[in-house]
Amino acid sequence: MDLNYITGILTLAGINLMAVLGLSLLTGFTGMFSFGHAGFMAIGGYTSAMMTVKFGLPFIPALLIGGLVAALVSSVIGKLTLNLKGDYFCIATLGFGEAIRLILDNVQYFGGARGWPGIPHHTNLLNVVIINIVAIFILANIVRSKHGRNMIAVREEELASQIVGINVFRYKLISLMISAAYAGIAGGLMAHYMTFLQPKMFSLTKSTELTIIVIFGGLGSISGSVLGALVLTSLPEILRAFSNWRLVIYGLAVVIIMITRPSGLMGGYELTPSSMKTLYTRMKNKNKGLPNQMEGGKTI
Amino acid sequence: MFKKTLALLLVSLMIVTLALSGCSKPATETGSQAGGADASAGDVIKVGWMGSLTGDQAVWGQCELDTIKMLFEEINAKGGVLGGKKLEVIGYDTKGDPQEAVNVAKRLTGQDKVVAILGPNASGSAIPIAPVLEEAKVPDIATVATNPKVTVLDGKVKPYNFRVCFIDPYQGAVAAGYGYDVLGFRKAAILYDVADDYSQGLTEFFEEFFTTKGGTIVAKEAFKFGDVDFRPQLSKIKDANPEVLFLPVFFKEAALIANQARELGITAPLMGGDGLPSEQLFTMAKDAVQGTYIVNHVDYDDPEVQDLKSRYKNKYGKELELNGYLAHDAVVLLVDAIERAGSADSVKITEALETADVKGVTGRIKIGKDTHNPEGKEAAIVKIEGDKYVFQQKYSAKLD
Amino acid sequence: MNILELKNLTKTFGGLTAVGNVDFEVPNDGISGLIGPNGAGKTTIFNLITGVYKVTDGRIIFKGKDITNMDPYKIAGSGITRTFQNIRLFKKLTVYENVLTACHANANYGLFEAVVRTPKCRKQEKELEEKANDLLDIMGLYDRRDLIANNLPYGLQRRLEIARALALNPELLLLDEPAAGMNPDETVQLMTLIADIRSKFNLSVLIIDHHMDLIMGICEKIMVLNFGCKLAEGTPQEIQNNPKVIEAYLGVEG
Amino acid sequence: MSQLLQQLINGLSIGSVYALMAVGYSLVYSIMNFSNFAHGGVIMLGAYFGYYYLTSVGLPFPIAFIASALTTCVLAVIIERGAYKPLRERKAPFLYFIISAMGTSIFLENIVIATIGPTFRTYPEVLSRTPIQLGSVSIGRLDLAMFIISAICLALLVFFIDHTKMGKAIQATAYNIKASALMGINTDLVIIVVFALGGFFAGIAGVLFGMKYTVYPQIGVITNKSFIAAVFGGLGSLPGAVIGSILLGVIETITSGYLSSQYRDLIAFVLLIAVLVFRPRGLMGKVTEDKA
Repeated sequence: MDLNYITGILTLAGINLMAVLGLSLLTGFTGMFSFGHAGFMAIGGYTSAMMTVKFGLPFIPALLIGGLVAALVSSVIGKLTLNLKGDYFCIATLGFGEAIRLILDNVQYFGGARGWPGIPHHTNLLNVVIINIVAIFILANIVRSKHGRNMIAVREEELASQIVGINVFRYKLISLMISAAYAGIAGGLMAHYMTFLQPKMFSLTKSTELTIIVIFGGLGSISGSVLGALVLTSLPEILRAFSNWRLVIYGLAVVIIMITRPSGLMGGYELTPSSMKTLYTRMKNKNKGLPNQMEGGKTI
Repeated sequence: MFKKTLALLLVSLMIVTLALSGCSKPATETGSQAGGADASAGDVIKVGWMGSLTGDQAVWGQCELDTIKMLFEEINAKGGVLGGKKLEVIGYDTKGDPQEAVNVAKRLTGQDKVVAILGPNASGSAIPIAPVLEEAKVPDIATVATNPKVTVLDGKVKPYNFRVCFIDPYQGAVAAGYGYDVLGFRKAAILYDVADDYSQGLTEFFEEFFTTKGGTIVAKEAFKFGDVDFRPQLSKIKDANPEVLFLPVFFKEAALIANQARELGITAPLMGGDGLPSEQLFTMAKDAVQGTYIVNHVDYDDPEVQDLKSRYKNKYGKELELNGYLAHDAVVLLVDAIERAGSADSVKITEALETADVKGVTGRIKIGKDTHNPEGKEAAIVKIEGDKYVFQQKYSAKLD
Repeated sequence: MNILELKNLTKTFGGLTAVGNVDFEVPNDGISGLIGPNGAGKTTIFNLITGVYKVTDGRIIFKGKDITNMDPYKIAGSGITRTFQNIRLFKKLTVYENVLTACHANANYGLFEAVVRTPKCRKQEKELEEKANDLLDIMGLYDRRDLIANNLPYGLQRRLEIARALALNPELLLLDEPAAGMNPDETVQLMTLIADIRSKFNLSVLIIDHHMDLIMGICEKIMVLNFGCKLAEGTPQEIQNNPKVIEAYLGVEG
Repeated sequence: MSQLLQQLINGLSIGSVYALMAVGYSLVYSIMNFSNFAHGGVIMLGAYFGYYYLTSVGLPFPIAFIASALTTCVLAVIIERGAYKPLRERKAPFLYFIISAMGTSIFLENIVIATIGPTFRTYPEVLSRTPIQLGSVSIGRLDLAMFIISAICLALLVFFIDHTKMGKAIQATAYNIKASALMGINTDLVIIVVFALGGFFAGIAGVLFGMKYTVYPQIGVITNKSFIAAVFGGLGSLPGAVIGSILLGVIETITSGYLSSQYRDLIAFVLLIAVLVFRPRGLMGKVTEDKA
């Protein structure tokens, strides 16, 4: 197996993971479904590319600015649409994603639909891994704080959350903004990996793919998202040989997962050394009766 | 926490690496082998191909791949290249997606170790693979990627990108020049796809050249990829009363637009670029596209292309699509470079490509050193009459 | 001194008046009851007090402050919590997580402090955990803290909902049919529990229930609703002897 | 003036295509409270079935038309049994239904690409393409036919729902599925019927779409538009779906005709958001206050 090829796939998996982590907070922990995250990736990508190409900023600050701008845009969208229920919010995000793409198609400053070549190559496996580790660290700390618990409460039961004094709207907004910032950074990483941006890259399919990864990994599990991103980004590569059939398999796999193991790969559990130890002892003392919960685990 | 996540990442990394290496074998087997199946590994020169096998342009992608397969079989049957080495093509689908294209390029150069890549047929895929090619030092010959930025960026030529087709500004200039000077059109309308790179490029250059010549664009309307109904835009265009309707789009949209334009009573002739010629255009809108002028890469009636056309039709039972001709020329260019380089080394092939000057079915291909484009290539103007693309004349335009 | 005052409270759905011109005071530190036949508008009043429904007309005064049409989470934050007739727990979380989540208002560290886990954040998290455990202990749920809430027996789910409400340190607790589905033994237990809670947490309680022995047994003040309007108000003694109540309500249901 | 009239006709014609598709989304939503994204895939297959019944099988047009609608009818029910019923039995949250629907939609689109191939198919000419001229305004024969067929189908649907026992059961189930089950309504059967109806409409929409434009695996891009129309009108409401579709068609047309064809979708989207901000349940969606 060629190292360059593997590095390439893993880098791409890492870029996807960054976006998936954000979406995991929104969908997995706060229970909101977005069809527009490719739009936030696009905002982050174009902003950070603008920072490095037109303003000569270093890579990392450019990435952060990309994430910040994506978060700001998401807060505007969120303020308008977060009060909408389920499918209505979905459709608003779907429309948003398409709208962003349409604007970028028309803006000749960024090359319009023809794309923007010549962005410097900064993204590599090392910095993607480091950024992801930081991102996971931040996410894990949020999730196990009171803020994270409030988001989970919102996912579980909105009315009850209100009644225990949780500002549902505020937590939805925070969750959306963080996830948009993550997507924005992922977009920046993408821009500086491909060295080329084209609005086509941020289609509805991309948003759908991100959501499917979150579901596949398991709602409410960070390690699930990590595994999901790694497996599902490399799976099409492994299946490349089957070219036409791989998306057929992909679609079928999604349905089968939903009907047989809807909790995804990780089923809300977190894969940590201590949870693995628990699993190990559980397997050792099979007769002792199963504990209901692994450490740090959340069940959907 | 830090340790935990690190451990987690390592575990996942291991899983993926295992999965990838475990599956690496079947992948190479599926590379479509053209002839020479019994040739031992040392005697095979692997050539990559990439392009869309899914989506709207799949017809063209499939045709390119089939043409290359056919030509390689023929070459191998005649004794191969470099005195006996067989050619083998490994083709992958890019789905027209830039990200996929980068993956495919990495796979072809890294995993499959090809000496050169043919295709892709979309500029959006050809542009982002440049860094991959440079890293692997493998040349690419694009078939119909017409965006100038495929080979030249910020005034600098990309060392490993070549192509056999002319570029958007040239195509736009030819269309504008022929329409204004030869056909005498003064008022043109444009209907283009705002979400498509090819369409935007052609629109820009057509508009530029047509207005510099003194013509007016009376209506410039857009639609978005995926649209099938163009009557709102066409109703507006009808009101502007143009003498010609320029369609820098692909054949599916062109066919739908033509049908709807005629339904609304627009009688102005249509004009388009190399996105139009396809057999599908006739099945979808034969009556509506009569009299359409097309800036093409090739004259289908040219005696020199008849042989290729019939060989393809005999083998696959289908008509050869436009991309097939360009794929053919890309193969000619590559084989010439391999022979002149005297080796299957990708760097030497690249050097040979820089000085290439061959005769293809679409005209003389003399690669310019500073542009990596075929220089001075003439366009063929064809007009649709009945179910034929009737050759009008060769036409070349000057770019300033 | 009254902790809660409803003034001329009205709620209409379309043309239908669910609650009409109701005036009622809930005394401080007391247990009050709200009774009436099905559809009399009892739960609607709870929904109005907690901000779930928007008030059509009238005012709600809590501790002397107007809380009419405030957002539910703000009302909860100001000291009113409730339970639901059809139990609304965070079903798929554990018993412990249910209560721990509700304790959130006792900590005030920000999002950024959570990200870097400042000492303040760690300390407050520890306090929250202690508080949650204490509450579970008081409510007799400690040994089931790791069960998924949805898997608890019905009666315990009601207890958990009360525990979750108490996590907010409320001054007024609204209980919507806490004894629904309970047998007489359990009802008696619940009565003592409610009384205990009242004294231990020093709060006022307002109960909706159909179990007359429960209402009459622990309430100091009762309001009777019928067709969205106040029919009567008074001590259990007065209510039991009120001829209108007997006719409209007790008389029918026995 | 004549342009405005022509644009309104264009808008109505586009809107009636959306309407036929949107009805399927709304029907399923009214009962199951989730957006059945597989509906787009079913429409696409309907178009293909119609094409093959007409060309390969050689059925006369009306029979091919009904046959493909019946085929998609069965297909929609199979999808329900395969992809949703297991979820329903487990009382999975709506998110899972949506994902399952998306998976199905990806599956359907790509199985067509893998087997039939991505090339377009063109329907044989059933109706003449020469339009009817009314002064300077032209109306396509096919558009007129589509409008009439859509209107008849929708009228039949309304009749079915208002005047048959099954229709009443559907209404009751839409109102409250749990209570309906308690009242002795076979909700499982109701769900099958709803999917069958949705499938039937998908087939009709698919064939009409294929006749008017062309058949290809990515028809789903257009069905997304009809989904937006359904949301616009209020999910779960049949009149809402129709009105939303017509409105979206007209708005799109007027926008491209008089404002900007480049930014048409953006303007349509902003309008959609505006509607949702002021009427969170769409124009005619069912209004329910969360019952505590």
